[in-house]
Amino acid sequence: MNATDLNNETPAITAGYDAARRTAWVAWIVVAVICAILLIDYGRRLGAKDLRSLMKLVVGGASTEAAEDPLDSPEFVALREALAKNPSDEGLKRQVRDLDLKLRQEYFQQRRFVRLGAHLLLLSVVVLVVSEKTAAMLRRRLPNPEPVDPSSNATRQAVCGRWARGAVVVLAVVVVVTAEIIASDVSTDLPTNAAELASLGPEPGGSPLVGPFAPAGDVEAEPQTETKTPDFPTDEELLRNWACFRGPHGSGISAYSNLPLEWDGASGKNVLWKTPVPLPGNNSPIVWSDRVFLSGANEKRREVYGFDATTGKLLWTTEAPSTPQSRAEAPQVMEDTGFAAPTMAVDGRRAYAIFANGDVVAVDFDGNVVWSRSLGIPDNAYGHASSLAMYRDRLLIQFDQGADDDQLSKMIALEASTGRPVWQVKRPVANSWSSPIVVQQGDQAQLLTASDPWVIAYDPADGRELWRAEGTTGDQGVTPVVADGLLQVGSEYSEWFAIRTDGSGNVTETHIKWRGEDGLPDTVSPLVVGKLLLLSTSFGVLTCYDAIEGEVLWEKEFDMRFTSSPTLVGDRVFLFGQEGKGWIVALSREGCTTVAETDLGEPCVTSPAMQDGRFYVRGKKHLFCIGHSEEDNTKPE
Amino acid sequence: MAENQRKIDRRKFVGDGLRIVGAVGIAGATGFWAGRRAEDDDNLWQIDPHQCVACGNCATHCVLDKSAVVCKHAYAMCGYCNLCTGYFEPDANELTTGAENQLCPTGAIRRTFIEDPYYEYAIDEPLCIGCGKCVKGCTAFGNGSLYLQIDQDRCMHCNECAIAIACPSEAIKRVPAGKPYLPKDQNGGPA
Amino acid sequence: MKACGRWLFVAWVVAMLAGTAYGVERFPPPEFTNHQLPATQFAPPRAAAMQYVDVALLAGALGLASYLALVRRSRRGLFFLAVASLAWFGFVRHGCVCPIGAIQNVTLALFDPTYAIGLPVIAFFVLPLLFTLFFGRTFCAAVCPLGALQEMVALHPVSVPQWLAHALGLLRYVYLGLGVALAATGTAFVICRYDPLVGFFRLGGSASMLIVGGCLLLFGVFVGRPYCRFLCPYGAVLGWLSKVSKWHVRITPDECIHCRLCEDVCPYGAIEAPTEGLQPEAMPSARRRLVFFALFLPILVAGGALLGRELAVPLSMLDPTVELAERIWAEDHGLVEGTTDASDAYRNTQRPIDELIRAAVLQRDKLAWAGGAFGAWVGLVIGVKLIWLSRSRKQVDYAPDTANCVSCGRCFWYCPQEHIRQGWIGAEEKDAGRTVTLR
Amino acid sequence: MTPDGNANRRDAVKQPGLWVLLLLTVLGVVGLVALMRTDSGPPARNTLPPSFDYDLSSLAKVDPKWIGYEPTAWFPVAMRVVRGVALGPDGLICVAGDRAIHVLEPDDGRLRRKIALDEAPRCLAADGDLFYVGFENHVAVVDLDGTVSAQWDSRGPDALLTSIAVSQDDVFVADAGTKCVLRYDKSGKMTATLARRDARRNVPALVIPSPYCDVAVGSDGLLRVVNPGRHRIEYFTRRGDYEAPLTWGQSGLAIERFCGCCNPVAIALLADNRVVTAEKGIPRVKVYSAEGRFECVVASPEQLTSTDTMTEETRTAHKLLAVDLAVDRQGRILVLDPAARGVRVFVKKKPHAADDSESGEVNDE
Repeated sequence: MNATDLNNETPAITAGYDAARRTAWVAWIVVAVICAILLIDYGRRLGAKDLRSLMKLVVGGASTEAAEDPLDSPEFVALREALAKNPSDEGLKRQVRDLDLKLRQEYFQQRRFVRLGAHLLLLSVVVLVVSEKTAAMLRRRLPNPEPVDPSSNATRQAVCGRWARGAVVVLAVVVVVTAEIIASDVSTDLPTNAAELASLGPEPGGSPLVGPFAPAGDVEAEPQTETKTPDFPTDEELLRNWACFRGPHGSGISAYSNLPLEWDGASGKNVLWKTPVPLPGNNSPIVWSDRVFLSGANEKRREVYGFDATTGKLLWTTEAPSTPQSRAEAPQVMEDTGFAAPTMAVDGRRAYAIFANGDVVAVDFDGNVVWSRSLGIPDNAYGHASSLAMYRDRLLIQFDQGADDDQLSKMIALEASTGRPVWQVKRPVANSWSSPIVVQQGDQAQLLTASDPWVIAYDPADGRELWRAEGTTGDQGVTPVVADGLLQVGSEYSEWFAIRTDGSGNVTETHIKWRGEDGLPDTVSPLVVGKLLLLSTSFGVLTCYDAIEGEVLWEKEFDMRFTSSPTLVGDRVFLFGQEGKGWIVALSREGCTTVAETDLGEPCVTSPAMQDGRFYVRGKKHLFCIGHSEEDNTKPE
Repeated sequence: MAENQRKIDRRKFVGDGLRIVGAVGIAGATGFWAGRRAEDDDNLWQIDPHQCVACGNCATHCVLDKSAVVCKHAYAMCGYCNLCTGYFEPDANELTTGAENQLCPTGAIRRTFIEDPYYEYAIDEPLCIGCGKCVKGCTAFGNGSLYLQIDQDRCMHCNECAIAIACPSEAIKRVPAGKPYLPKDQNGGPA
Repeated sequence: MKACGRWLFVAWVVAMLAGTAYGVERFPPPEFTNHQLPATQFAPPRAAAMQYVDVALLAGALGLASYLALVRRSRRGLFFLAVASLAWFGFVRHGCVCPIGAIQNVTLALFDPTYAIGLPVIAFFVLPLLFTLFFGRTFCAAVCPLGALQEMVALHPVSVPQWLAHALGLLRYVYLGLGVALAATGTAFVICRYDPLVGFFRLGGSASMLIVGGCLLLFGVFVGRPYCRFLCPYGAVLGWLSKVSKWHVRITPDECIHCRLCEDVCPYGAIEAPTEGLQPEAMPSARRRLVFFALFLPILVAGGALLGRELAVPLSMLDPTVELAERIWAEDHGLVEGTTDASDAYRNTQRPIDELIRAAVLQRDKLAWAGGAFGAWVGLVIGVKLIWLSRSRKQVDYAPDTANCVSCGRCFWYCPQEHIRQGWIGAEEKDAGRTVTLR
Repeated sequence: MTPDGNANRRDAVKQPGLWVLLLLTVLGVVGLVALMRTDSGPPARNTLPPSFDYDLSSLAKVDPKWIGYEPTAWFPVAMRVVRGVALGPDGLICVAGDRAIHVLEPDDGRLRRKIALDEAPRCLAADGDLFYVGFENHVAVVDLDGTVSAQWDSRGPDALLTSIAVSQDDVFVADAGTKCVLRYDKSGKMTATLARRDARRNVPALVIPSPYCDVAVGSDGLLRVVNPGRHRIEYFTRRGDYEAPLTWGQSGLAIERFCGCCNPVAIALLADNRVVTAEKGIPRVKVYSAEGRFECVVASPEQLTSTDTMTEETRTAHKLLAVDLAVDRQGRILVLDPAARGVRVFVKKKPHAADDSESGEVNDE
């Protein structure tokens, strides 16, 4: 038997085969031609004039995107320019219109052309495949492979295996080399890892430290080792000093009552010393034993000052170290706020300051920088003004910014000795200028914050939210106080709230004891004197409420603007007007009586810091120490 | 023979085991994915007009020869201006429909007179190539009533949108199939 | 800050664009005397139900392909089914979503809980896996449009040396690892971005894409299914499942007559010849080799992981966030002139730049892990392949290599035993020259 | 097996010939090159040819020779949204926004007092010690202490009050919503509707595509109304007669014209009835003579987006909502910048800096 016979190669089949073969050839040519035309057309769209420039374009890395603005044609641009020079030439206009039409038509024609080309290409490929397959079918010769001995297969396999292993190794080498080339070829300017980023400036502005990708350990509450001796001041120490804005618990109540009730800046009466402060700042002094601390800043410099409490000598001036944020432009602040509005905090070991650009610095009592950190420039309409608070060995920063839905505001707790974040929580609030306070509610310490629109209490140990209440909408500049288990808080555009601090969850409906609408302050913080709540607007109106029941008792107007918050010394309230004039008043349910009028002789927008027998207050230019001088006859026995 | 049989049995057993493991694994993964998936089955690509900066990449980067992105007109936002900054060249010769005055490279905006002094502008979508020139002009000077959207009828729904890769402002997003368009006047700016 | 000055003004222009969009207030349109305010027209999207039609068609096609391959054993049927699949899944549905690309969707869905994945996508990914687990790679045979297109153009196949095929076959695993690593980190869908054939299905695309695809198809005229064999990441997965498939295409259910026709005709080199296995004298060295490679494997994995971590930077350049952060950082540090649309657009969002930088660095951090995993995977694949190549195999008859066989049906179409079985020729004819007419 | 039979037979899968290998190599190389040229990532580098580019920044250039004023001060205002600026008693600068009026010292911009309002104001005018505050659809009269002495009737949901001007006896309120100007007497009684289309009285319609429409009263008692859609300043008597010959303003990109949609957005009058105009789109402030002859530029776009007063963020986020203007007694021009949230103060340059008499010669015709 013969294969030819078997294959039944009749003339018809041969003819069919030849036809299919020829069709296939033609189809190959057609495919090639269409491809060439499309390529040339593509080159033309890229602007290639001839084959050479096309090759240049293809090889030279021209853009792969060929869609072009039809009106970018140089001819058209020239015509347009001519028309611009000669705006009323109707002939030119007609030319522009004609060319424009032509270009637009060409543009769409081009697209249709490519589309048509693609379809034709598809068609010819189909023809090609069909004819090739037909040809193959008609002239299918059965192969006649030699039989192979399985044992030789084994040898073949072994050889193949050797070669294959070699090839795999070669491939592996190629992969490694390629990877190495790519890895060394692509460089980066960015910090290459999170650790390096952290070293650049810890936790840059507004970036969420909390989140799925935060480096572990940086956010989580650090496990407190048992062996670590607590390194923080005792309650008694705190009471003796004035460690933060408005003193112990942020209440504005002095532990001492032996303070002078008369002074005069002009005559120097009872002014023990006054020392100029180099840079401006609207922060209030803080005191720890024989040191008074202040900070000051302008757009460029940020400084912390340490004064000798006895002599008033400026012992040292420390400039806050430069951070990426401080090297950037200064934030936009209101003049009333300034670049150093937040009051510092001190724990007897170090003093801490924060500035309007979010830089935090810790200095020891000799003015050496212990650590510094940048929290990023806050998005704050008037400039950051929230003062620092402390809880044990934690520095607490209310870092509110943006609008309430911006997710930018946060509460940050830093380890006082190192500045490392201990915890941080996001706050659903807008920017605010109120300061956090820490009070004790039973066994639970509470960190209380007021902002727009939430008042939120946290556990200062771990940032856990304890409760929250809604309502303090609008700019929140007032720092709350707590007395008799009631948080007194409010803002100019909302209401006054007395909120019981023993709640949990959202206590808006359940724990607001009373609300008030009169005498709402905008910047001055409240003072609770016994059962009386004293509010003061910046326009000089004092309003007294019953702190427990919320009943308005009386109002009194002073001819002075108030920015400084009132302070209670014994049973006397110290008030400082913006221009330095001061009043010492005694309160009762019926009204208030002025005990003494004083004058610092210098504008004053800050609150005083009280100590044993003397107090410190910052004027526009100077730091004053007021105490009983030799000739003072008001000195208590 | 018996040994061979055992071998075959063992092989069968291992094979079955692997298959069961495979099938269970696939089923488990399917369950996981099905449980994870969002409420909307299907996602489409769409432009958030409030993020769009009308850079022109939509015209050049779509996988389609004529981009699936087209200009839409929020009529309710339009000022019906005589001097439409989306229609006219910045320093138009005169405020007429003459080609020398038009900004659109393909002449895809129709301007019709309504009544003094109002003109209505409409997009001739078959001509629009999504270049966004008019959008840029309208947003910079006018009310921003012209904006770009992906024509869902023409979009290929690629797994990875080529324009999204090229978009400078990350304006191209996956939207649920139930809300294929992000119209400007309905989703628009503050009321 | 010098760089800032330059981008300032450009940024202002971009700001105008995005900014006024929010600045525009809703304002009553003019009160026309007699003109109706038109409504903006939006073309409805193609019905979502079509997706489910596709899933049903996929399942149907898979079933039919398995039936044709395993029961009917019809090469012709498979061929026409492939044509139909190519027409529908390829040219009508433009090849999207395909199971190959779905690898990335499901990977991203595993790692990113916010990523919504549609049921059709899951089905597209899972159905071929299930069918392969039971019936071998019938999906590749006649359902996958990419496979079908390459099947069509495999007109003049030449043989690829086995050793080369072994080595090149590893590329699939590399590609799979890369695709998964980049998808898991949400960086990019590279498998889709570099899909060589999708441009043909859409009858358009970027020039480079079409050139790559054209080269691949021309290549495929001579080398059968180059994408499937050497690049397809899904094929790598299917190959492993196919290895344990319950039923798989067989060359002949009857006795193999060792005519070698099947081996000769398979364009994909997927027929394994009978072999007696290792000769006793070669045993010790083979065993030593095996032990060596087994011990070498952990080193390969570790080395790969180390090397892979270095790829974090180049890989991250595929991520828009990193690219943008890199650009903005360079602008802010005066390393580059001017700005781009993207950097202007970002600056205009008022989001802090540090946030972007941090996001980019964290993304890069993730990519370092992903790159490490990718490197380890490549090392593992190479090591396992070396071990695999060192094992001895004993086989009596010609049989398809279940991992690489795509069930195209050519082998049994040629098999004389099959012809007898089908009754096309008599039993006596096969000895007369083992020649038959193929129908 | 016959030899010719063998000759007819060949392998189905051939060994590759040399030319096939060559072709495959070429294909491989071309394919690889093309693959590498595929866009690998976002084209953030802007390497594309500038197809479809529409360059707006070049339109905003102002020739320095036209600039006749210089910025002297910057008073930031602590508000989230600022809406209007007006000159109060004693030259105080009053800014309305958020839900308050901030009263600033004229010299250093210090906040003297805040007047809290119940709603968000949209425009502001001062008359002696009284403020006329325009809300979305009504006007309230407020004194310096924040006491609301009168609350005028609401103009309904369609209204959108955008500007208030006060003359001896009348208060004119521009309502962009209903596209007219309302005249009130000082007690809050509405006495007339002006500038509404009236063919009989030859009054053209106000064209207000977006919510900007400003009014001002000159010392001649004539009312200036901006017709922003037509880029014109139209003049009316207090009785509502349209003074067509006085009307001026032209559309165009040129410096002496008003460009874009809805410009000018705000006007203010200098002491001699010369007109200060503010534009959005290309933000600029210019001065025209009383007859509408272009005189000089007060603030160029670059100055209005200048760096010295703004933080980086606001600078790039300049939303260009449109500025409001006021002129104080010393002829200083107060420009309210809504993006930077503050008042920019511009004073006339010394004559040697720019020869105003010459630059004033430019006419828009």
